[in-house]
Amino acid sequence: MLKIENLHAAYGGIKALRGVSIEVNEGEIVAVLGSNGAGKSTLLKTISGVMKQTEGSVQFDGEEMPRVPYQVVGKGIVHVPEGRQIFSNLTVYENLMIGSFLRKDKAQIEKDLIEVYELFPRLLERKDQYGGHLSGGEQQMLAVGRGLMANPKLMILDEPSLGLAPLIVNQIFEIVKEINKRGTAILIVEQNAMKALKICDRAYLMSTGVIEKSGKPEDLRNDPELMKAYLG
Amino acid sequence: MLLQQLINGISVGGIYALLATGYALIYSLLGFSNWAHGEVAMLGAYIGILSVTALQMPFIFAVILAVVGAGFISVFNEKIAYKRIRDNNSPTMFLMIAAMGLSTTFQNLAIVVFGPKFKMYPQILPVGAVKIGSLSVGLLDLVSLGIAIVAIIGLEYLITKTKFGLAVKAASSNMGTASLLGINVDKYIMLVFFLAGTLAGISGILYGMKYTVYPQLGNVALKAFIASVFGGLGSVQGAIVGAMSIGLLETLVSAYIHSGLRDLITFILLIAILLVRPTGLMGKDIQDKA
Amino acid sequence: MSGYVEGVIILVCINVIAVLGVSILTGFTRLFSFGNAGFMAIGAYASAILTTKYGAPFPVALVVGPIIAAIVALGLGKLTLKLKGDYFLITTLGFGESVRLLFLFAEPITGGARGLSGIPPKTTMFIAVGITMLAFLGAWNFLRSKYGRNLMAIREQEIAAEAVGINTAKFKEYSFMISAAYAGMAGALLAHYYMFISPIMFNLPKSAELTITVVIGGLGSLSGSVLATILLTVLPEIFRSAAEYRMLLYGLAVVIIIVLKPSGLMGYREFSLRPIFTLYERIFKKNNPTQTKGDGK
Amino acid sequence: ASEAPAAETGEPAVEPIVIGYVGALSGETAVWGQAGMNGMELTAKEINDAGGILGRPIEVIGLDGKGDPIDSVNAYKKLVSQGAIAVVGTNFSSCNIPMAAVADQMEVPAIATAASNPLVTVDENGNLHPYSFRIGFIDPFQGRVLAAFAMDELDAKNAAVIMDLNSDYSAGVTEFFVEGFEAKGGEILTIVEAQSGQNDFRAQLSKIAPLDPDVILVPWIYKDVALIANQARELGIDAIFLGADGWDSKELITMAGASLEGCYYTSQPSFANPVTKPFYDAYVEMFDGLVPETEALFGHDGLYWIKDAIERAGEVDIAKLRDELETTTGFAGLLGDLTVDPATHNPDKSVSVYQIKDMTQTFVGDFRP
Amino acid sequence: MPILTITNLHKHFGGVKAINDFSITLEKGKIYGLIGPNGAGKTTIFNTITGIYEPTMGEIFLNGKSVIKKAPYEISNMGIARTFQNIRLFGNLSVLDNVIIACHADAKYGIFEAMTKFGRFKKNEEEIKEKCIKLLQIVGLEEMRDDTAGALPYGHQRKLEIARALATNPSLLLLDEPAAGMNEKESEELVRFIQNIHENFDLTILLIEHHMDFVMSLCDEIAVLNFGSTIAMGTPDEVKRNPAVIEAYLGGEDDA
Ligand SMILES: Nc1ncnc2c1ncn2[C@@H]1O[C@H](COP(=O)(O)OP(=O)(O)OP(=O)(O)O)[C@@H](O)[C@H]1O
Ligand SMILES: Nc1ncnc2c1ncn2[C@@H]1O[C@H](COP(=O)(O)OP(=O)(O)OP(=O)(O)O)[C@@H](O)[C@H]1O
Ligand SMILES: [Mg+2]
Ligand SMILES: [Mg+2]
Repeated sequence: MLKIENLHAAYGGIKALRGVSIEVNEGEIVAVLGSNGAGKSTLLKTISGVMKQTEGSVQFDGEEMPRVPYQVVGKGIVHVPEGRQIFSNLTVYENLMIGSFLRKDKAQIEKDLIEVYELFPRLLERKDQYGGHLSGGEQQMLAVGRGLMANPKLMILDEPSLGLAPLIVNQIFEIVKEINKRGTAILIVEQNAMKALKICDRAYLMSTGVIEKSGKPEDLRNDPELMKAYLG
Repeated sequence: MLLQQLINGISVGGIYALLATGYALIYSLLGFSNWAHGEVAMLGAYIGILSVTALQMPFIFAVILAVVGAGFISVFNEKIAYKRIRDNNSPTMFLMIAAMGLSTTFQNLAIVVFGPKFKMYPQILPVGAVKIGSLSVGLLDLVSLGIAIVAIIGLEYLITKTKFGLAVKAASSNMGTASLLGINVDKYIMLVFFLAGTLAGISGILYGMKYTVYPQLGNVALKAFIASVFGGLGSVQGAIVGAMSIGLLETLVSAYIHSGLRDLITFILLIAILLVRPTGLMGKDIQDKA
Repeated sequence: MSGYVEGVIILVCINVIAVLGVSILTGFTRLFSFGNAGFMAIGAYASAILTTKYGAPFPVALVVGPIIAAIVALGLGKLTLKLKGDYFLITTLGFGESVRLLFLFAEPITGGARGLSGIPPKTTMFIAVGITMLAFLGAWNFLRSKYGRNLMAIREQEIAAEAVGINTAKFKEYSFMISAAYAGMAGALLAHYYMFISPIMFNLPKSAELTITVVIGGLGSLSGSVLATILLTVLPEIFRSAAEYRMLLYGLAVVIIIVLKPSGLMGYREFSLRPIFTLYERIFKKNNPTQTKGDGK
Repeated sequence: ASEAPAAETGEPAVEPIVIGYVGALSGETAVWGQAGMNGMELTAKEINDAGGILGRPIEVIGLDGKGDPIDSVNAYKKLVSQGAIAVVGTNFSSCNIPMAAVADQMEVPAIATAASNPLVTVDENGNLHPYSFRIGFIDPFQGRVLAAFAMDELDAKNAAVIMDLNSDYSAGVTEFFVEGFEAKGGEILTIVEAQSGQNDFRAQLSKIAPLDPDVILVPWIYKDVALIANQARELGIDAIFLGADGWDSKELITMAGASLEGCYYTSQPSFANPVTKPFYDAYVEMFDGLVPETEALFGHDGLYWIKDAIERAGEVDIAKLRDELETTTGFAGLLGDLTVDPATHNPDKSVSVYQIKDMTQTFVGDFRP
Repeated sequence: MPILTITNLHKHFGGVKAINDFSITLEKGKIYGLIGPNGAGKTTIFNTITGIYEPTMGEIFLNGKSVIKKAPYEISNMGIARTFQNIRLFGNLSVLDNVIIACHADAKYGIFEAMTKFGRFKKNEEEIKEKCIKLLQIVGLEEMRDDTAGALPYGHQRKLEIARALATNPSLLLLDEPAAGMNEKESEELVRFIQNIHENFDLTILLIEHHMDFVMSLCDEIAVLNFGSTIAMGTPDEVKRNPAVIEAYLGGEDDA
């Protein structure tokens, strides 16, 4: 459903993407792995229109994607960004409601809200607290929960496990699998490579702006040289 | 006489309030003081007066034209200056400086185009006064107070109860992320500027009818700015409370202490209040934790 | 040189001194003030009263004026520097206007609205230029010392600045006091150049003009501030015959610069002659590129 | 700018005499500055059409002083650098007081128009500013005339004053009004202060209302006068208002409507005087229907006064021009006959009193204090 | 003598009891870990130690001196340095300047000397610069000393924050999630780096981290926090096997 070809993007003079091509098919979980500064976040930002590519195309369901973030959301893609990006002067509840901003189905929104609270009981406890006052991990939960509220066709997650306790990290991956089962395709960037490889259908390895390697997780895991180079 | 002075104070505060809410609206969204807001009111007042006198329009059309016109001027400011500055990722302060530049530009444009003279609105609405015993209440004051109350209640509803309000609040917190979640931030910003502009337009016309229309009319917005700080920047209710307090304070100081000390006492009180409540009477300061 | 041109140069110098103060405060500490005209007024009135009423020598007045301004800034700063953003701004605005109103009100001492005239003409071009150069050098060195660095740390990240042990309250006070002293110096020179001062010369638009100049020069560039002051003092003089279009052009210029030059004329950079040399070398020593590289270091 | 191009016929070029004008061409008080400038231009054309001064044409350069002291001084200096032999303007004492000191240094006459503070021509220690002159009368004149007029002609027993704290002019008129009124046995009930720009004067007026004075002195500029009058009537105050030359604008009546009916003010001889009719018509014609303010007459008189002085000197020489200005007697301008007191450079003139009657300015008579 | 003693610390935000009766004693020279579920109150403990928050109740002593009611800068001058969970560098300034700023206490000259460059100014400044360049060499950022701090890659920013903290000559260093956002290889490098500075600078370190490998291989002792109070304390091995910790924090299967 998502097809990216020969994508280039730059911050001023720094070329962060240099000809990246990837694909996400209906119902898949796809992981993008790579070391610090490889350009993973830049790739995701370019997909969601936060950044504009200098070259290359981003297609969704066979159509060229608009380059304006809010229109991208309209197409059914939601991006849970790096660094949480919580609305700090909105309450937890309001943050979640913004997640469902473009949706009209009131009843279903209510249901989804209850579900998010079930996934992250902490958020229910803190529902009237300002987002800016949450702990780091709580903010991360809120960011993921907010993304879920959009009920997207494709969900893009940038390091969703960052700053979470081990127990919750495991939960997050469970949740990702769960929403995938319900029909949402997932594109995930993770530092926690082992866990990501466990749940994904396919993975890409990225370094300094280019895709180095792609394939099934088993294959990648069995390639010792790659594992060493990128994952330590 | 005290009662009469209170009435005077409220009527002065009413006009400040209408202007101050527009201020507060833009501040709450973009976090900057729009110093060109007063000039939008001034231009609105001119559109109104010219429509009535030069174009011989019926009064009600003139009012609509002025209010909508002011809304568009406000949006125009956003489009030509503020939006670009935001897109440049310049510090917020730049918005305020640009607003000051626009304010100077419009004020002097008005002098060039309309001339430096003072203009009176023809007496269409009742300018007389209701007499209750020795008290006198200006009819126009009653009308403007009514309009102010309606506008302000509507605004409060819009901000706290609607999706529009939620979107604006989100955008004000983090534009990038708001857009990432499907909010067309530029559209909402434009709407807010339009709304603030119409409020300015209304206050411009009321001010013009009550006093006079002239290129420096926008300078009263300074009072509105102070009022909105008094009440807490970005808080619409605060702006109203602040505006009323300043209206009353000015009147009472002039009446019972000394005119020359009017602004001095206002400022001293303002500083005193900020020392006790650093974000004004009703302002909130939600800082990200360390 | 005609008296007029000399006058414009002196006016530029006076404005440069006041703007340098605001530049330290706003460009390097990120504290916005709309009250520095008030400090100018304090410096102007204090020095003028000293020379006219007490017959004090000019150098004494020139020292005392800024000192009084700095002391007032210290008092005000103790109260208000805790406030953030526009809240601080409004207190400085209130302060500036209060000072003006106070001078208006204190007629027996200040002459009220009629102003204070008969001030001896002591500010010569030599003095103005000399003091401006000293003021610039002082500010330049100050900013390149721990003081300036601490201010910039506050500008960038106040919490982190505290966490590395910087007493942010104290350094903000320094910044505020220095900016007030510079304003006071400008005021004292102004009074002894025009031989006359009145409260209206130190009104809100004057304060705003100082801040606008700093922003246009680039927040965080001292040389940018100087450049912008020259521009914004000389332009209105050039436009003087444009009569009613004059302030219109000024307003437009401000908007255009700020929209088109997002970080002001200089941004965070300082003006240096190096680019000119490089350009010169590029043009005239084209056939000898290695040498250019060597010099660039 | 001072070099005229040689005529094509090859005749030697006649260098024009440069005369400057400083006024608020921009800003809040531009009504007067622009009118003064227009008056100068119109008059210059008239003089040039009639052969100029001593055979040389005059060139008027107008510069903006914004009504601001520093700007006005700079404008004066620039005019001097452009070769002006005399500078007319401004109408604000606050601008002319600093200009006077500068004029002493640069030695080019500065001729104030309506600036009425005594300090414009004589400094605080009583020393004359040799290069400063003025066309209008000084504040004490109007205050005293108003006091006498109120007592003698209007039979007022008591009075209230509403005064502009920001304006030295307002304070001056008030001071001499109060002095004169009390000297004649009248009672000043109250002096309330307000500030120009506040627009709402009901707090102050509410204090006056219960005192029910016979007359109320309002020495303000016309915009505030209109607002004060309207708001006073709204509060039920029915006293007669008195004012000074700040009232002198066509706009006043338009803005105040009936509120000022029957009220009086003092001013220069103005357009109400029939001798000004030709000038008025010429002005309206030259500036496309624009109605002149009195300041235009100052421009007119200033220019003719300079012409008169130069012609008396017999040559274009700044020092001589100054001497001749100082010894002027009986120069007949549109604003009345002008005789300069060499000790103070103040003109000896009469003050005209006007009444607003049937929504027009009506000339009542000339008075001397 | 312990370097830091916290007794019965409480911090409430309205109804939220972020720290609820927390006590700990840190011995000089050791590396301590502070772990616990999200929202357990770890960062809040750092914020109270460094004076950003005033505790609701309780005592904190550094080398026997109370730090309560002291301003953050005073606490820093007493010898506590920290990094932030959300990086807080002086973004527009150069890498070198970020570190030099933290050395301000080493500069003994006054305003007048600064403005005129007289007196101690030159010598002081040279010494400071030398010290900072050395620091940058140690953290491996020497080459980037003129780069703008805000444009550095994430991992480098974390190191710069540590270098900046070290420049204040601390005796106690608090690190809030130093390995967040790093992969395994990078966090292994960070372990070595912290061991290195620990030895070179004679430091006591208290760090918060969710990477268990990182914590376990680095810390001498670990405190586990839940709902604002300690649920376990001990060596890495003890903590790892503690059922309460597994239940509240680590979870059952841990394959990382
Ligand atoms: N705002 C920016 N300005 C300049 N350069 C940037 C900016 N953001 C990222 N870069 C640079 O672009 C490159 C790719 O960055 P990106 O954030 O995409 O990496 P990443 O793979 O997501 O790394 P990480 O694992 O640290 O999140 C890096 O070299 C980085 O320094
Ligand atoms: N300023 C505040 N106002 C209200 N609640 C706060 C504030 N600061 C922290 N809290 C609450 O206190 C609790 C502890 O927060 P803290 O940041 O200390 O957690 P943490 O242990 O560091 O978590 P994490 O591992 O997720 O960073 C959280 O539940 C948080 O919501
Ligand atoms: Mg990333
Ligand atoms: Mg934390």
